[in-house]
Amino acid sequence: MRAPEAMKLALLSESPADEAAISILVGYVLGAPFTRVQPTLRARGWPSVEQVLPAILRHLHFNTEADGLIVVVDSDDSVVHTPQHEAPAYHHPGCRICRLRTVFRRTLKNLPLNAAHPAPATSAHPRIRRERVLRAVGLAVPAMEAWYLCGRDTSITEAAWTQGQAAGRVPYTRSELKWRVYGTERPTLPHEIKRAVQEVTRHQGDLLRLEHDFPQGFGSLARDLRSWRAESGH
Amino acid sequence: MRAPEAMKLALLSESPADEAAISILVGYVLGAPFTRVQPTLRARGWPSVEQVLPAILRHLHFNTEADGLIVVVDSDDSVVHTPQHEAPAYHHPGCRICRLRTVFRRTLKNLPLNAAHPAPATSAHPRIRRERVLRAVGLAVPAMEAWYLCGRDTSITEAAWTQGQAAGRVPYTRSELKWRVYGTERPTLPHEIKRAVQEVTRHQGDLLRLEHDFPQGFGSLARDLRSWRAESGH
Amino acid sequence: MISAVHFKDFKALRSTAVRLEPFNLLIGPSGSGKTSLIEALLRLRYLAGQAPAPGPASALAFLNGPQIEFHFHPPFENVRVTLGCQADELSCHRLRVDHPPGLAGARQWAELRTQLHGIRAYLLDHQAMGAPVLRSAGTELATNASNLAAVLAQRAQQAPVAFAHLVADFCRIMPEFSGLDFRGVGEGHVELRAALRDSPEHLSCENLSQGTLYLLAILTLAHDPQPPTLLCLEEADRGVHPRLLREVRDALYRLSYPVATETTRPVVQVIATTHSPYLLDLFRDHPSEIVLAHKQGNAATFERLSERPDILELMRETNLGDLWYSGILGGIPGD
Amino acid sequence: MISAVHFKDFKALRSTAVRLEPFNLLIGPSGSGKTSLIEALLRLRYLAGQAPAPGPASALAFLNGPQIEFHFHPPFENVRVTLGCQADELSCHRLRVDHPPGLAGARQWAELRTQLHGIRAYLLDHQAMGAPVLRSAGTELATNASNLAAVLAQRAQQAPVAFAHLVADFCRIMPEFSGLDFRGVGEGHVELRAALRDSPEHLSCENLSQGTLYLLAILTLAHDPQPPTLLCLEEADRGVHPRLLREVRDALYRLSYPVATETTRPVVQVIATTHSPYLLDLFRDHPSEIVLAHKQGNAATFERLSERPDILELMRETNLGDLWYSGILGGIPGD
Repeated sequence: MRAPEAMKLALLSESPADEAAISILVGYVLGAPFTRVQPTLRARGWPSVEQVLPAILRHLHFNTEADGLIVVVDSDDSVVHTPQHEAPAYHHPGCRICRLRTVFRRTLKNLPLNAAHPAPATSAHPRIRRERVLRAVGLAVPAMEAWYLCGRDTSITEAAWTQGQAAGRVPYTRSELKWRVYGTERPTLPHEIKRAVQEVTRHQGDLLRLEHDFPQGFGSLARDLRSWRAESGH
Repeated sequence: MRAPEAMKLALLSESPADEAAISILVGYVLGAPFTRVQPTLRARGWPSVEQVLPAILRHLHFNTEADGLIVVVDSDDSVVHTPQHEAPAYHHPGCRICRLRTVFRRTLKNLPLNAAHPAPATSAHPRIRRERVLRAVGLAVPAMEAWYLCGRDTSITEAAWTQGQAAGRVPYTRSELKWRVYGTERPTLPHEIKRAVQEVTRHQGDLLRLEHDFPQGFGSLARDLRSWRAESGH
Repeated sequence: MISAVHFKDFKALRSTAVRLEPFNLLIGPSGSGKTSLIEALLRLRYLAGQAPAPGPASALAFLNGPQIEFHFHPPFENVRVTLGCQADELSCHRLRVDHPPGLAGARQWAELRTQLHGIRAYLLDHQAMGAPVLRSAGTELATNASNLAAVLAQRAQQAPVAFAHLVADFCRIMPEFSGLDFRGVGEGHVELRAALRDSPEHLSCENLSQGTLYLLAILTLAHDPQPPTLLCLEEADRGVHPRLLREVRDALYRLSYPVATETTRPVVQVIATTHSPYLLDLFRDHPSEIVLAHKQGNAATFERLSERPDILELMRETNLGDLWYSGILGGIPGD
Repeated sequence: MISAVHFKDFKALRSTAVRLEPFNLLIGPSGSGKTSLIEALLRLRYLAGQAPAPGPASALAFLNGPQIEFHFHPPFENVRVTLGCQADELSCHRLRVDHPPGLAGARQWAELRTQLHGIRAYLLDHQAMGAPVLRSAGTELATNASNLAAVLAQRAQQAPVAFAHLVADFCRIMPEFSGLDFRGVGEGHVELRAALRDSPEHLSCENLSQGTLYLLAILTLAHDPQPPTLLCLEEADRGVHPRLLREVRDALYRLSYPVATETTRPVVQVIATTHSPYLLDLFRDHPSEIVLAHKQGNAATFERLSERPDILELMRETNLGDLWYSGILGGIPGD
C-alpha cells in the first residue's frame, strides 16, 4: 500500500512572515507534511483579504489541485469571534472569522462540485481529487505577535484582549507586542521571519497552550484543519 | 424671512464623469440648488466603494457640514435590487444597494448624534445643523450609460436587464452601451463628461421616464433624496 | 502594425510569444522580459533601417543562437522578419526577411521598412526636461524627453492647431495653469514656461513639478501631429498622482484608438509598462490589453490576460490591481 | 537632526511648517511643495557650507522676501537657521544663523554645520546606472546613482563587511542572483555584474532589469557604512514591483532606525516622496511618519497624518492608500 500523497495547500496572508509562521503551525496541527500550491498568495491588508478571497477560491478550485485554503488575519480592533458566533446561521458583521467563513460559504456554493471519481489528469485540467477547496480560517488576536509570545507571557491571551476591549482599555497595543517580539516596532522582513519561526517552533508537538490561550482565533484554525484529516482520510 | 440655506452635499462615485451626471440629476430631484462639499470623493471601483464608505461617513459626520452623502455605483453583473429587498431587516448579499445601505446603517449607528440645537460654530468644529449625514444610494443598471440612453432607446431598462440576467443572456453589454453613448469603448474623460451632461440634461423637469425605466436603481436614489426634503424642511 | 513577436533564447525569453494589440500594458516582476521586448523592437527598427532590402531568395543560412521573429498585421501579413545572432554575441545583428516573391513582395517590404523606421521608445526623465534646450533640437521628442521645450516651441509654430489642443488638455488636467509659452535664453536656447491661472506669474520649466513635466511629456506624445508608428513607454505611471492615471490612459488611448478622440490621425501601436496596480485597474473593461510577464527561475514567458478563460469571473468583486497583487494572475516576483 | 522647517512665501509654500521625524514619507499632488522641501534642504546644505560662521551678533538686517526657517533637535535646539532672499530672486542665497552666545554657541554651530554638510538628495535613474563608470568615481553615490558600480567596487574593498551585508540582502530579495562582482573595462572603468544562481552566467549591469537596479541603489544607500546625516529620496517606489515595496520601506527604515537592524550606525533622517498607495499602506502602524502636502489653488501646506485626531478610526476598515485616494485625507489634485 502506497503512503497517502501529501496534501496540497494554499495559504493567504498579509506578509511572508505571517506565512512562514502559519505554515509551521499548520504542519503541527495536521501532523503530516504538505506541499504548498504556487504562487504565493498575498493580500494588501485586511480589507483586501475579504475582497480577493472569492477570486482566489475560484482560482484554486478550477485551476489548481489545492486541497484546501488557509486564511489567517489579524483582528486589529475588530470584534473577536466567540462561541456564540458558532450558532447555526449566526453571522457577526464585525467579526472577521464570521465574515471570512461567509465568503467561503457563498463562493463555494456557487462553484460546481467536482465529480467524486475524477477524470484522469491532463495538462489543462489537473487531476483534482477533492470536491471543494477545504476551508481553514484563523484570527490572530490582536496580531500574530500575540501567538508568538504565547508560553512566554501568560498575560497575553484572547481573554485578556477581549476583556480589555469590553472595558474600553486594551491590555497591550500592537506596537507593544511588536517591541516584545522584535525589539523594535520596525523589524525588517528577515528579522520578522526569523523571530516568527523561532517562536512558533516552540509549540512543536504541543499546541495545547496556544489553543488554550487563543481558543477562538487559533482554535478555529486548528479545528478546521483537524476536520480535513477526517475528510481527506490522511 | 431668510431663504433656507442651500444643502451641503457630498458625492461618492467612481469617476468625474459619473459625478457630473449624478450631480445634475440630484439637482433635478431636489428641485433646489445645493453646494458640494470639498474635496471630491472618489473610489477605485465598486469593491473600494464599500471599503472606504465607513471612513467617508465618519469624516463627513465629524469634520464637515455635509447634510447628506450620495453614492451611486454601477451594478455590473451583480444582483439588481428589487422591491422584495425592501422588506424590513432584509439584506441581499449580492445586491449593491442592500450592501451600501447596510454600511450606512452600521456606520451611522455607531456615531454619536449631534445635538438638535448645535453649538455655535468654531473653526475647529463647524456648525453642524444635522443629526446624521443623510443617505442617498443609487445603482446604475448595469452602468451609468444605461441612464444616459433612457428616452432614446426604450429597450434599455432595468426590467430588460434583469430578465436577461434571469434567462442567462443579457440584452446588451457594457461595451455596447459605451459605443452607443460615446461612439467608442475608450472615451476620453472630457468626452465622457460632455456626453453624460448632454444626456442627463434631457431629463430636466421630467424625471418620470428615468424613474419608470429604472425604478430600483434610479428610483431608490430619487426616493432617498425626496425624503431629505421632508427631513430638512427644504 | 506588429501582430506578434516570437522569442527563442533571447535573454530570459527562452521560448515564448506575445500577440500585440493596438494598445498593450505590460506588467510583471523585474527581469521578466518587459524591457527585452522593447529592446527587440528597437533592434528591429535599427536593423530594418540598415539592411538593403533582400529578395525572398536571399535568405541567408540562419544562425543557431537567439532568434526573434516578428509577424505583422495586414497588409503585411505575409512578411516575416527574424532577428538572430550567435549564442555568444551580445545583441542581435542579423536580419532575415521573408516576403512574397516578385515586385509586389519587394514593394511590401519597402513599405513595411518605412513603418518600422517609425518605432520609438520613451523613458521620461523630468530632470532632463527641466533645463533650457537648443531651439534647433526640436524635431522629435528625445527618448527621455530632454528636448521637450524645443519640440513644443517648434510645434507651436508649425502645427498651431495640434499645439492648441495640447495646451487645452494640459490646462484642463492642471487647472492651476492657463497656458504655455516660450522664452529665448542665451545662444539659441529656448525655455518652456507655464502661466499660472490666478496670477501674472509664469513658472519656468525647471520650477514645474515633476508630475507636471511627466504629464506634459505624455501629452506631447499624445498630441503629436506626426506620431511614431509604434510607441513604447516604460513606467507609464512615473511621477503621476494616482487620481491622474486616467489621464495617462486616455492620452495613450488617443494614440492607439484615434477615433476615440474624433480626429483623423494614424493608429499608433502602443506598448506601455507599469508597476502601478491603480493604472492596471483602469483596463478592467479591456483585459485583452494587459500582458502579464511571468518569471520562473531565469526564464520568462508572456501571457495575455484575456487568454485566461476565467478572467471575467475573477474580476467580479475585485479590482484588477489587487487581483494581480494577490498572485493568482502571476506576474509577481518569485519567493 | 532637523526638527522642523517653516516656510514663508517660498514658491507654493506661502505659510506652512512641517515637523520632521526620523523617517518621513511625503505624499501629495504635483506642485504641492514636496520637491520644494527637498530643494530647501539642499540649499541649506550649500549655504551653510559657504558661509563663514557668523557670531550671534552678526544677524544681518534680513530681507523681506521668501524665508525658510530651520529648527533642530538637541543638542542644536537653540540654533535657528534662516534662508532668505529678495522677492525677485530666483533662489535663496542669504543665510542667517542664530545661536547661543559665546564659545559654546559658536562650537554648536560649527558642529551643526558639519552635520548639515551631510545632507543628500537622490532621484535614481536606472539608465544612468547601467553604464560602466570610472573606477575613481566611487567615493559617494551620485544623485542619480550613475556611479553605482564604482561605489560598490570601492565598498567591496574598503568595507567588505558592509558590502557582504548588502550582497546578502540583494540575493535574498532577488533570489535569482547569487552574488555581485566587478569587471575592469577600458581605461580605468569598472562594470558591475550580477551572478545568476542557477547558471554559470553573469549579467552585466546594462542587462540588469530596471527594478533590479533601483533596488540595488536603495540597498547601496541603506548599507552605506558612512551614510549621509539626512537623506532625501524622491519617488521611492520608482521601478519597484508592488510586492517588493516592503523591502524599500525596510531599507529606508534601516537608515532612520538603525537599532531595527541590530547594527551600530548613526541615525539618518530620511525624507522620501511617493505616489504609490501600496507603499503608503505599509505605514499604517506609523501615521506620524506620513506628511500630506495639500494644495489649494497655487498655495500649498503640509500636514502630518497623525495630526488628524480621527486617523486611527478612519483606517479601521480601509487601506491607507485607498483612504488617500478617496480624498478625505487631502493630498489630491484639485478639480
